[in-house]
Amino acid sequence: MALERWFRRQRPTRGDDDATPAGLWVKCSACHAQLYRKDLVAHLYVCKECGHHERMPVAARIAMLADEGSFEPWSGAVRPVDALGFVDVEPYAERLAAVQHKAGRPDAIVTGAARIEGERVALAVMDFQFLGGSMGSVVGEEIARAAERAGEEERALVMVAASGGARMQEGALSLMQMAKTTVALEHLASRRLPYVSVLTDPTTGGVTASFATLGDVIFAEPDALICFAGPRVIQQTIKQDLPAGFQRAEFLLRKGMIDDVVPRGELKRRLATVIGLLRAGGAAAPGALPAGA
Amino acid sequence: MALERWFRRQRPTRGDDDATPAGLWVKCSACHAQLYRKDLVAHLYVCKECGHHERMPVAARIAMLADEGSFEPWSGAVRPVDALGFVDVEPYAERLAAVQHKAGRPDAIVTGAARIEGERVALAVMDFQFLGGSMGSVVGEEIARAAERAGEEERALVMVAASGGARMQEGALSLMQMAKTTVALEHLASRRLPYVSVLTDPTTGGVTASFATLGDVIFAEPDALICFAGPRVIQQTIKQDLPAGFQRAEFLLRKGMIDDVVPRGELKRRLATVIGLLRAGGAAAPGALPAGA
Amino acid sequence: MALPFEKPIEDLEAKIREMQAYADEQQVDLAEEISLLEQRLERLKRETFAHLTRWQRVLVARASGRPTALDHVAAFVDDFVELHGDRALGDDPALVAGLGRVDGAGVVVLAQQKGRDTKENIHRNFGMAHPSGYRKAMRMMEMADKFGLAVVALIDTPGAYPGIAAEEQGQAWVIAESIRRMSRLRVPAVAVVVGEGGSGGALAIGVANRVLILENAVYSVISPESCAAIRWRDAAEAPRAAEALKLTSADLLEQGVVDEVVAEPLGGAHKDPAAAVAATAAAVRAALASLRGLGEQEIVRARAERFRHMGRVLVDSA
Amino acid sequence: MALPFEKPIEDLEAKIREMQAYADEQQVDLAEEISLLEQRLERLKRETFAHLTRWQRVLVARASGRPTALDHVAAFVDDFVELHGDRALGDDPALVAGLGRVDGAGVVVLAQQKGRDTKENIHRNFGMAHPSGYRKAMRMMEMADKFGLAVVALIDTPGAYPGIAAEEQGQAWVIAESIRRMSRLRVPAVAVVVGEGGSGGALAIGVANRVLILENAVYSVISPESCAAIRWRDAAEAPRAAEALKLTSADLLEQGVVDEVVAEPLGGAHKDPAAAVAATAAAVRAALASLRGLGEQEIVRARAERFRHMGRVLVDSA
Ligand SMILES: [Zn+2]
Ligand SMILES: [Zn+2]
Repeated sequence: MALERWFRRQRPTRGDDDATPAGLWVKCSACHAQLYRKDLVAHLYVCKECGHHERMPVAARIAMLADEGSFEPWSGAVRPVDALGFVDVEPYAERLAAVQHKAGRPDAIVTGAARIEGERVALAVMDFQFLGGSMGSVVGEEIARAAERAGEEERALVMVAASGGARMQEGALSLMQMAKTTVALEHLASRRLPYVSVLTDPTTGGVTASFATLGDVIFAEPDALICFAGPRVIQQTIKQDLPAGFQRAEFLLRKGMIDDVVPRGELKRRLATVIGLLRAGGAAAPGALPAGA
Repeated sequence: MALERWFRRQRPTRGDDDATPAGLWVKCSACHAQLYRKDLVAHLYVCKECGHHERMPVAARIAMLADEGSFEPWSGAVRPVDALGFVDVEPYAERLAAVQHKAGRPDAIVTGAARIEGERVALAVMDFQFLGGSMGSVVGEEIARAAERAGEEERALVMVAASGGARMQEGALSLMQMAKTTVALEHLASRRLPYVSVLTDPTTGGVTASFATLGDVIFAEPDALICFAGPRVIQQTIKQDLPAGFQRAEFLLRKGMIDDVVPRGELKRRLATVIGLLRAGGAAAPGALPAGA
Repeated sequence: MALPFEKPIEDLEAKIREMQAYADEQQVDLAEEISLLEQRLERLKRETFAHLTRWQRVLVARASGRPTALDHVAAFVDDFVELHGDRALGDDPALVAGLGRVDGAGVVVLAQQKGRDTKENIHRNFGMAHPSGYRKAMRMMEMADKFGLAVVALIDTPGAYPGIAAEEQGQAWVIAESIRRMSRLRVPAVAVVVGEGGSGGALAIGVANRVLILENAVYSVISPESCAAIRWRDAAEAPRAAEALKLTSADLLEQGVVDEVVAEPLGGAHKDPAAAVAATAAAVRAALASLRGLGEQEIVRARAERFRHMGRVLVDSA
Repeated sequence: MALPFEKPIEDLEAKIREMQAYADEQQVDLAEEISLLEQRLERLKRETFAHLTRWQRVLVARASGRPTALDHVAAFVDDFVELHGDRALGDDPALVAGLGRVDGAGVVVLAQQKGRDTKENIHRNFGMAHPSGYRKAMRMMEMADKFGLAVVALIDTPGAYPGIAAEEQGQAWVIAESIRRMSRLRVPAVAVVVGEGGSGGALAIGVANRVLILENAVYSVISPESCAAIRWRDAAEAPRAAEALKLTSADLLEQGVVDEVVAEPLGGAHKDPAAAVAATAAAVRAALASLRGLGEQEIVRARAERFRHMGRVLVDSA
């Protein structure tokens, strides 16, 4: 199957081994400590010295969340089109081809079936290294398909978001993915299936302003940048310095926007717990939810 | 009928003529201008000099809002009980009797059927001069009955609120009126009938924190004090001066809490317009609203 | 630390301890004397607590060492996960919300939390919620409704906070909305007044199918102090105001405001927190069990009926 | 005041006015010459506007004198009553909400309002809404749903405001929620892009059953200036970015993002606001009429379908 092919191609082309700079040692991007690369990978890309959460490759994320051997890819059959013939300093089509080749997948998301501590879920993980995790038609379509299939298969949906926002090379069609993903999530809501969103560094723009913040429960990773408008845009608009910690996960927790900041090491456990709890209801005779409820 | 008797008794005992200090001239409580009393009454108790909205007797309020001859009282048959045997410096029972005699009604509210520029409504007007418009079991019961009857008769509900809050002489039972009135309002919501609340000076405490702020549309009169905790309580708690205009209608408009500040002279027109608009829907096949919608 | 009327009890307890220590130290057998004293202590406690004035109950309801809402939660909720934030204004530590499991079934927990010490009390704003607390509660009610989770609300607050920001952010509005939101829940809701049930700030999460109250908890439209300040123009008249307000568990049961009183260990919950939270746990479990199996419409209807009939009035026949 | 490409048109218009004035003054008959010039003017306008570049359309969409959202509202809504406030954070003048009547039927109106002059522009924050604007919109959607009122949304915004308070109050959250809330409306919704449709801030009130756009309006995922700054690292490349983004009414119709283009008077809406608002009014009325009589479920389903199929992808066969 084509989608499996796409997924399998990913490992040889770019797995954990290509995601961090080559060499035995890497530098923590926060405290600049020299870290033994294998240690960093083993520690889920969290710096042992300062606890900083480095960005994490998709395969490692899936491995960290899915019970061993439980992940079955769904995504991969949907491929992007240069619908606008978009050209800036380089044609979008060419840029896409290069990134696809490097990433070993057609676009910036991987979805599939998985178990998380036994809980049956659909898992969607965005790839920030693929054109900044930007959302074009394919990202929107894969999320919509995952939500629909999760609904059919009575699975909860877990979304690991990481994105620079909408993919401007697809113009207004990329904007429309905000609505497309949102309406597709109704397949979960109407069946009372939990949707848990995990915001990782960075989650911005049209992704934050659509499916990523519509989780029944929203967790964020420590220090993750989460925003609608990026800090640089705001600074240019208001010509002022931004407050310390602005738009970071801990800041948003104080502002009431997320349910909790969850360190990576605790994430799997926490996801399993809340999904288990949200599925342990049945307090009242369920009945289909009416439209609008 | 007993309820009509109660209502009719009101005029001779205390109508417009007793509501303002005796004599031909009165002083505006805001600008202290000397006003010819008949003028003030003719101008809906609004000071011609400064526009200040004086508190207004119930009968005058009904006369001002209801189309001529359209008001038919509903309230009056429900009378208060001193369920707790409440005694402070004077027994509640005795205080009640005195106030009832003076007011010519059993408690701090009048309800009835009316037309407002032709719109069929249930009209409820609170009487601040009756124990500070406090809400005990009777106020709660009359509002609940009015909401239920409005539902049955397919009328919109217009509430003119004025209250010092819950009636502490009825203890926790007065507190429960907040929930009682709220559940009774569902008779309107489930039939898609509009509920418009008008907050007048003052509307505070448990009344503000229940039916008064649950209007589909909320209007307030200029400069009306509208709050949960009174300014004195807050000042004692925080030991600071309060900002100018704090808890006044215009302040709450800026804070997004009310739909508009409406001068008394425009109120009738505005009520008729919004009720007419809210009843001109039928855009989609209606169908009963589900519980919780 | 001891409440005024607890002095004789504490004295007697001290005497028993002293005698026990003397017996141990001197290796003499005072078992009979001690046993007699312990019987006397039991009698004294029983009599004292049987005849507490309403004001004394208020003091017990506020006593330091009394189990807080979260202490009760810990006793009957498994897998508790706190969820934060109202998605609008902030996250209010005075009203804790989360998911958990009771007897295997998922529930939404709402808990008005006072502090166990000064530091926590300041953090929790003495259990007085801001609008964001009630907004968080409403968000959780939505979640409960969506996923068919019963709601358990633990009430312990002097009242909603009376402050500038609270008023600016619509304290009255959120309380009204919370009452309405809770009244619309299609899932069973159980509320327990575990300490102070202070006015609208308590009722905002109290519109439940079953409302329980601990034996020495109180639930009132106004604090005795404020009532006294208004009606007697002297806050020191709080004891008289407490009498007039009829705010004890027995009063409220008689008024039909609560459905059930949860007995506290003799001497009050603060004297034996473990026994107190165990009693609450059993009562909540039983209340939830009694609501199991009802349909959504029946749950909404029964709750509405419960509150629709609150109050006492005389009705003239037409 | 004139846009750069309007110069030849304005020159010709001036020449005609001059000739007319001369004719009047000198009492000579220049009717034939003037008529010829007017024909030439008509041709010039037609050719100019037929061949506007995408960037030039952007300039027309933003032109001063172009009818604002409220100018359109005044043209097709009777008995308009503005309602204020979001019941949480404040009242946002950049997003006007209210009730009104179209062809006798009650509607909810949502209008992103830019200023007609500098003073109003500052008051309206140049049409850039804060979270309270979107919360107000959602409150009005609730009202529309409850009372069976169709929703008419007029879109004209550079985007949701990018500021500190806006981010603190969850700009992304309210846009997402507004998209969801609108997608759940059980009543018909019509959206019209009347000027600038700027990104998520526009889409938040754009999840309609019918999406219309004025001929010279634009609708884009990002402003040409920002796109240029990112992709060319030079905001001055905005004209090239506009070309690449394919953001004109014709482009969007082709992409399936909008359902219908409302023709503007020749020379652009700013040259004949009365004709422009009349055309919009007719189009909105027709769109509302086309949705009348549909059931609630059908309305929700059709709107969801509309957006579910947005985008272009290739799908490998399995
Ligand atoms: Zn480090
Ligand atoms: Zn005056």
